[in-house]
Amino acid sequence: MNLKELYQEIILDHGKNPRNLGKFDNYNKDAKGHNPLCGDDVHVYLRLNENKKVDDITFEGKGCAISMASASIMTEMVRGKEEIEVKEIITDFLKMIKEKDELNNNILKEDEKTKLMSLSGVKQYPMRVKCATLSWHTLSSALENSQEVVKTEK
Amino acid sequence: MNLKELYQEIILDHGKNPRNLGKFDNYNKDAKGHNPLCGDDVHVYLRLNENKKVDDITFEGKGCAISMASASIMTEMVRGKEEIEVKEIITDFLKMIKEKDELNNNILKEDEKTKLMSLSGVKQYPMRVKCATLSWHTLSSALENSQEVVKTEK
Amino acid sequence: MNIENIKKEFPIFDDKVQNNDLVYLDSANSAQKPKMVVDRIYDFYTKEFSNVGRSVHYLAVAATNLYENTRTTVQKYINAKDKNEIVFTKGATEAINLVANTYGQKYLNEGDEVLITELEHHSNYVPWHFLRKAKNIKIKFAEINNEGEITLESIKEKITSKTKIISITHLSNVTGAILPIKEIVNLAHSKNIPVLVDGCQSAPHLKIDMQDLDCDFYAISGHKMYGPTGIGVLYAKKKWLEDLPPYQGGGGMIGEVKKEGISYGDLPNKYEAGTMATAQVIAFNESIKFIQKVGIENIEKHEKELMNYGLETLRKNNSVNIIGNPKERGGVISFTIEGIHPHDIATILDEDGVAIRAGHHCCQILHDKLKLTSTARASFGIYNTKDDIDKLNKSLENCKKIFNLK
Amino acid sequence: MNIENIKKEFPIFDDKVQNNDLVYLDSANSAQKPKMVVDRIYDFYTKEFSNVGRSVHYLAVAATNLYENTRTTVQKYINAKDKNEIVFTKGATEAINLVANTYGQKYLNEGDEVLITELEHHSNYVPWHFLRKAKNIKIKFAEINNEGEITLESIKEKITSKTKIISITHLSNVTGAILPIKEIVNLAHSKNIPVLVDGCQSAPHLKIDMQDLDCDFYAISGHKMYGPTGIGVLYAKKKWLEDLPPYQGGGGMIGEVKKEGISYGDLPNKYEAGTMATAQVIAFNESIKFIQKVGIENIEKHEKELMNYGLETLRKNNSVNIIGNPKERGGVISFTIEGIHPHDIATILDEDGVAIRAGHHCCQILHDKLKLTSTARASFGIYNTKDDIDKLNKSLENCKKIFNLK
Ligand SMILES: Cc1ncc(COP(=O)(O)O)c(C=O)c1O
Ligand SMILES: Cc1ncc(COP(=O)(O)O)c(C=O)c1O
Repeated sequence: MNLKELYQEIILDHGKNPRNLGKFDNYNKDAKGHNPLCGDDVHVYLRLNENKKVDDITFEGKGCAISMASASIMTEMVRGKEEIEVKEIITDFLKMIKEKDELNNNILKEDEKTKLMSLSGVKQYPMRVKCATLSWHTLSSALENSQEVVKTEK
Repeated sequence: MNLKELYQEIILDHGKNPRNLGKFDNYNKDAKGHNPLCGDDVHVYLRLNENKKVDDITFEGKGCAISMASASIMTEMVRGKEEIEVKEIITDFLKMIKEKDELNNNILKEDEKTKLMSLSGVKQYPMRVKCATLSWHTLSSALENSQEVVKTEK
Repeated sequence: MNIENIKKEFPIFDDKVQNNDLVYLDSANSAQKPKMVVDRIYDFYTKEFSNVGRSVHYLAVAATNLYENTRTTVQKYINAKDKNEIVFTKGATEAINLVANTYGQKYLNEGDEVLITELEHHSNYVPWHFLRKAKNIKIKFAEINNEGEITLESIKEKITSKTKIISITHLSNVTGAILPIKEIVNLAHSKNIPVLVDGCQSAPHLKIDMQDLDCDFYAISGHKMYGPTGIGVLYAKKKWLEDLPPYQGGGGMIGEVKKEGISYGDLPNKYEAGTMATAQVIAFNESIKFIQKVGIENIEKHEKELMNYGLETLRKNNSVNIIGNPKERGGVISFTIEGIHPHDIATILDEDGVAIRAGHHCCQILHDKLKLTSTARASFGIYNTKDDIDKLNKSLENCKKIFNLK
Repeated sequence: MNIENIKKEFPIFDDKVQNNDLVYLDSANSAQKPKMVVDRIYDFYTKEFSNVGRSVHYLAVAATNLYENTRTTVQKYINAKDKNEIVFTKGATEAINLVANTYGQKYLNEGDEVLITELEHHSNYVPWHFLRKAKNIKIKFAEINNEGEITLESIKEKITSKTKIISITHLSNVTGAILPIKEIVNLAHSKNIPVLVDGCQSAPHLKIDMQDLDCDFYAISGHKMYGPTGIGVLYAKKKWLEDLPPYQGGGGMIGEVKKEGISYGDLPNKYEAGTMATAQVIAFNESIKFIQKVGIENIEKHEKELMNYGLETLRKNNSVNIIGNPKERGGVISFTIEGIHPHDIATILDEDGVAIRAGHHCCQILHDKLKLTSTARASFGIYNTKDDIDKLNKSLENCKKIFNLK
């Protein structure tokens, strides 16, 4: 998929109309992320219930279509999953974005994987990889209860 | 004159057997010079009499053949000259070393000029120019009664 | 002046980049290199290489002469009084760090103020921030007006009896505003305040004259002047270079070295510690010769035309919001498009071979002031043509289409 | 290994220098460049040039990848744990200044001691001297023995409870002595003292392994490793890079920038302020590849042979007095001839095309100790042959003839 197709499809949809945007009341985990390159910010809120399942997840933030879309798709993917599954999805997503084109993951359904894989096109644009991964790193940090602001890695 | 000829002739003579080496008692002007590049030192002593004539001049120092020869020849050239003449000789010498091959000067005799011009060969070796000029700058500073150690200019 | 011929001197434009002709509109970031500069590097390394200043053999002497030759070329080009007022650094950032560090060490004390502007590049803010932390000084920001300019007035307002140095850009890398340096220097000197000018964006595009500007320090970046990376220039008035302590310590900058103490070398060696960027300095001579060959007046004129055409073109494109409207302006146009993030613009333009920059351009203070996190920026060099601007505009239309804007 | 073939990769030897074949024995000063390094610079500037890290367009992304690629190559080559432990500087001198400045700021206080050796290059003394002046610390010198070596003992003797850092050369650029770094680091760490190693002379000639040496900091100079000028490497353990303050401030090294304060970027960006020496870093990758192609073990072996042949040859020449006689020795031979000043030697040798260096080699402390103002030095690189040494010796005979020595 070339980048224009990427923009035209899922990213534009989610980028312009992000799902799960905002903050909800009874979250019990959250973390902030910042991309110094483009100044984008993201704040992820979630609620893990007693069974370590993600009851709800939302995000606040502003940024480019790629980062908005990535955050938006992320919230869709992990809602309802168990913490351990979420961590696996994060790992697999980051691996896909940085190393391979394929998403190897047994938790997500085929159509979910397809949706996520639409983001793999940014691999050609290492500068933009940070945009795609910021919210995921931030989610990871929220699960760790980290107080530090996540900065996208080099 | 190529450099080997230069070395073989006057420089070797003066370099190995410098004239006017040492310090004399009743000097009334002196200055020190230092070449940071090669660590060479020179100390020039002279006596200006009431008529502003150089009664006597000697130097102490250690250094390469070029710097020793240059100091040695210098003392020969300026002994007995008036201060104003010495300054002119210094200027003309420096001009010769840095800019031209000719020594334009009305004070020195032809054979003296020839001797001095033997040093002009170092112009091809800008690093060595400092060796040839150190004692002359130091003499100049002695005449100015400067307390500062002369360092060879860049 | 025939731009097509000048452009031919830049080999980068010979080949396609990703199947497109390269439309390079990122010269404020770094300029492309003419062949004569690259050839000089090649020849130096393959035929003449030696370290400078330390050995007495033929190659070393030749290299030293070439190296010093660039110093003289720079001196004449910027009309400095003395060649020893030219110090080579690795870049403009280092040049500013050098001044902040050495001037700060000697002259700044708790409560003193450094005056910069809201337009400054991080490279002309962070070095002063270090002093703020180390010495508890204050940093004051002269404020931009609605056009994105810094006026003499805005500087005057912020000067107090505590102001110990003014450090300002000559030409903003975001709004393109050209500051009234001469007037600011005049005012500052009347109050005995020295002035450092960040000349990164001006030196490649405007005629600059140290004796006319009369500033105390001027920082230049070689890679923005069609020169190699890894080379910059600090111009400083001799009295400062004599007065201030050295910056880095090492080989070449010393006088005498003893176990108990060290004396420093003469100017400019005192500020050139260690093996310098010999090849880069030597090739930088060609960059200036290139500029001189084209003529800085011609460069100014050409880039002004381009900028005016660019402003005109983009203003017609009513989605485009141009940042700043300074009366005196260099060839930099920053802009936003409502509804498309600048990074998305840059990525999509890139697919058409149009290289621009998106981000805060190392000017977060300015972006905060403008309530933006980032902008897109097109900037011009001598090789750009009106055609490049048409292609930029066409590609922006493309962006809008993708994002369903009309 | 065929040296003649390797030598052919260095274009400098293709042409005569002043009608002589070049006998280049000044590699400890700066090494000549193989074609693949020079070509890489050429290609980068003519086909791929862009600034790194700041723009999102194709050329910028490609340049950034190439730049980071060198970091990985260096990391692997010196066996560092993490690629972010590799910081690019303009040279080894800057690398040492960086550590002295930042470590000094944070950890050195009045009365503290920095331990260096009598073998140190000015670049590993002057930066500490700055701290002596600014903070009133003490600098101690571990003393050489009669062979011109620094032993573990001589270090141990000078360590006190006030010793806060040890900063030592790996390989002396005058006596050629190789220091027992691993043992020194071991000893130092047992007393909680970090160790900086000046690797300028070792990195081009010996296998170096950060995890084996376990030192805290290691400084490398690119131009001595067959690389471009204007590029160096600071290796530092991650914990230090995280712990110490930044060195220079500017674009690229920041996190968030506000009027009130600034946060710094992640490693290694925190230490890479301003536009870096992009082309030089990218070409430096080829230098390491070149060394890897030849094989550092082969380089070591070849240079050892040369050095032994050189020592043997010069020892037979009974006017020549060789400085130092270390058991572990790199390819550096410094010497004097009674009755001929080293500068005269170098000048006369140069007429025969033999390039050596004369002077104090930026080691005045050592020369003071040896009661010399200067020495002549021949130093070897991969391209040197026994023939070069024969030519050196022949030219020395010539010198003696001119000076009427027998
Ligand atoms: C032992 C040693 N240390 C430090 C340096 C300084 O390295 P550079 O001049 O490349 O910064 C050198 C070379 O000049 C050296 O030989
Ligand atoms: C206005 C301005 N100042 C300073 C700098 C820093 O220059 P360099 O990165 O070449 O050190 C730049 C460019 O990045 C600039 O545009």
